[in-house]
Amino acid sequence: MAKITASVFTSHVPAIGAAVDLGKTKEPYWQPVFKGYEYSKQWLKDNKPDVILLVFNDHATAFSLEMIPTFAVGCAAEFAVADEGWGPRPVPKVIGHPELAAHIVQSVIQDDFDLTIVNKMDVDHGLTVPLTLMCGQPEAWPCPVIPIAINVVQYPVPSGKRCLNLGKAIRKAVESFDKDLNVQIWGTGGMSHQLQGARAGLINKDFDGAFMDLMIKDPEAQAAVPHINYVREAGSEGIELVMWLTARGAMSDLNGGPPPTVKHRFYHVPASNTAVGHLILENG
Amino acid sequence: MAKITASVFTSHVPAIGAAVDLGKTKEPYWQPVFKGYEYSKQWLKDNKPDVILLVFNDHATAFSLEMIPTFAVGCAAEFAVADEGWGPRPVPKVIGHPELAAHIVQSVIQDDFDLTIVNKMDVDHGLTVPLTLMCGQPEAWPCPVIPIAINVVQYPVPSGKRCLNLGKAIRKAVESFDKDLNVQIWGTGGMSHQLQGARAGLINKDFDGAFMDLMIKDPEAQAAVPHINYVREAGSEGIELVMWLTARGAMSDLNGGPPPTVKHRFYHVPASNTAVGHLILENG
Amino acid sequence: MSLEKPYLDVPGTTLFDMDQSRQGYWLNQFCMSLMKPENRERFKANQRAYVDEWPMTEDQKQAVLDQDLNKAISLGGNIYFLAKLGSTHGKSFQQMAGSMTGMTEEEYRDMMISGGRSIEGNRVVGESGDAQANRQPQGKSRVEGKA
Amino acid sequence: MSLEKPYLDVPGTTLFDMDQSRQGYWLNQFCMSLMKPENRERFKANQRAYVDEWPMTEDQKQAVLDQDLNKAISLGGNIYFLAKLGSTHGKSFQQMAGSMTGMTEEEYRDMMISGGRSIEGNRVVGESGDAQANRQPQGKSRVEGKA
Ligand SMILES: [Fe+3]
Ligand SMILES: [Fe+3]
Repeated sequence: MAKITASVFTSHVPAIGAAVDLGKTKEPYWQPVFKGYEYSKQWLKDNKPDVILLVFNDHATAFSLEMIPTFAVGCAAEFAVADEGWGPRPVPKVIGHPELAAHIVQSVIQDDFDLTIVNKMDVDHGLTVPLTLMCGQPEAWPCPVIPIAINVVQYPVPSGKRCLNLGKAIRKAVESFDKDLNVQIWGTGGMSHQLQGARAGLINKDFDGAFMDLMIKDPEAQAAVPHINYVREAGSEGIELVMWLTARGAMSDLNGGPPPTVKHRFYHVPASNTAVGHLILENG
Repeated sequence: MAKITASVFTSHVPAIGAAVDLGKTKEPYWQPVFKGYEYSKQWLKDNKPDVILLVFNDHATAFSLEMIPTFAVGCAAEFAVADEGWGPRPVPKVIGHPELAAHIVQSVIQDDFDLTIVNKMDVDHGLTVPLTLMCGQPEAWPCPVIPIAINVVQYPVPSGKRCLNLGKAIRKAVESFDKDLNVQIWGTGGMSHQLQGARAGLINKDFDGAFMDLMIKDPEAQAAVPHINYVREAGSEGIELVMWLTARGAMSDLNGGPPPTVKHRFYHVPASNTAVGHLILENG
Repeated sequence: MSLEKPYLDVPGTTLFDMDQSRQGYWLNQFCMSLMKPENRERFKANQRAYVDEWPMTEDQKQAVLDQDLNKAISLGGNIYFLAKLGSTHGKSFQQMAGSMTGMTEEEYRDMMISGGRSIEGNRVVGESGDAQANRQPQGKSRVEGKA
Repeated sequence: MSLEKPYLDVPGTTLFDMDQSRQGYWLNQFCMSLMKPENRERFKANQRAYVDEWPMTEDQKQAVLDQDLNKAISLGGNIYFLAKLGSTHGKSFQQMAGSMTGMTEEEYRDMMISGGRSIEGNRVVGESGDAQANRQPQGKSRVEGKA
């Protein structure tokens, strides 16, 4: 039986990817960011998963305005690294897990989530930067990855509650898969940031701290927070944080298990326009 | 306030479109089919809607295997008639209703349906054949149409219950739109048919009749029927009938109103490979 | 695989589930390419060369060249995609569906006019209806084959 | 329009809702085209000719040519689409974001290093924070403009 053993949460700022790709990680500006992930890289080596379910959002890369899925699950054998306008990042292509993805899709759609099945999707910084932060610069990513894309760009976006419940449905799906697999689920995006208008550069450390506290102790309470609070308090692009709820919803304690163990917590300002937040939770 | 006043249900067999386009409607094979829609054409003239919400499925036309949305709502200003391999049908292009579509999308996504927003979609026989059956061959379709596409091609497909509940959410959305609009919702596809394998040509009149009875009297009961029953009893392509439930779910009686009035009921075998079924219900 | 498949006991029927779809991905995407008139022309001008542009298996390519829809479906094809192949060859949906039964076009059309294929004996594998494996192919071709 | 918009009172902020998206459809789709290297080259070689290939309004085209992101957003653009325009011109996300405030690149970068823009006074239109309309543009350009 497959099992979700841990969840990882992290910002996916594109400038972090660029800093690694251009060899700037030792610069004073970037050092504190990467120091915050040193523990995490070792942890991932010690807790190597068989598959990662990576919850992220596409940033007008694979999905133009022609078709905007609320929830999309990547079922392909592989996913190319996107050219976001600077040329593709020099990182390995992403290998999928079509069997588990198909199983999740079948289970979760029958559980009343109206997924879009995706077989072709170039993946952008939303997916590759978390892999870089957690794995460094390997020849190949350590395991297959199933991309789970959530729309947080075109309003209306799904509610925090819906994102949390998607996580619960994913957990149920994984646990009914008949092969033994150690599965991690990663939730990415955020923390507070705004990339537009006169309010660009907004950072709200108090909001971010309270969010991380609730993500650990009471994600159901955080899931009840409406969109407008994220926009007002954490910036127009801070809405990405709802994606953390999907990963959190897949943890055992929301399905009758014991509370998770906090293995790591990190927060830093800034990376480019953004506050960087990071958590690792293991199922108890 | 906008209001859903009636629902129309009909098969959307491509050969029916071809019969009209090629001037074969008076042939003995086709006469009985078109006779069944004579009442309907007059009824539509007498009950001209401001907008039609047209529930249909794409038949590997706008959606390849690259991306398969469970529920997609067309929000564009217009939709081109697709070339399905024989060249586009000689029918008017479809004019959308972007304002109402946007409103429906916003309301229904916030009601926990994970729609895909679609701004570019060539529409195939699933959408144009019902318009032809109900309107004949006009220069322009009588009103704007919002295409609502449901995946019934790639399994897993949504359950009948989920399709019915989508209809309920759509009704709620329409009734909260602030302009006075007379809205009809059409559910298309079916009846029993199978287009593949040694069982091609299957027709099950008893199933179709019972289905139409329940569509009138007890759609909640029909919504509880699992997919396998449709496949086994009504043929592999008979699964299209779940789309009737979305239109039916938008009628008043499922939201506390009086039962609908049956204005018309028609059934005929065959059109090409398929049983043709047709209902018109008005809200009481 | 671990998908539940309650539909495997329906005779003469293949559901286009995620496993079929994965197997037939390029076969179906090849069919989609035939929605463009210029591709239909190129395909008809040299079918072998055109199918060789696609990463299909040799079996899938052969099923395309033979217009063997049953074979194509067994290899992951879906009828709505395969319909693009049929229409490129000028076939109607009725001709395509009929071709999968072994019946002649006339036999199949007559069956439909008489009310279609009966559901009796065709619900579950092992019953005695005309869609069961032991009664294929159907129509005259069977009688002649046996004669 | 009848969409509920509880976010209209957030200062200096435009949410990419369905109305914005409809208005900015071709502007954003134009930006998407810049994801292909060959289109970036064509655009840079003759910007006016390239934007004229798209059914944008003249205002939208001018905002593109001026790289005026605030204007582009007011006309339906979204920052993730507009980022393709910025990257075509070699701009980072930080340079793009900063350009919308009136601050110099250095001023904006320094603000971020010092912990970013404060939320205080910037939650609701009419408060007194630095993102409010009456305090634009920000940074030296404002001081100089007033001097
Ligand atoms: Fe992001
Ligand atoms: Fe159909």
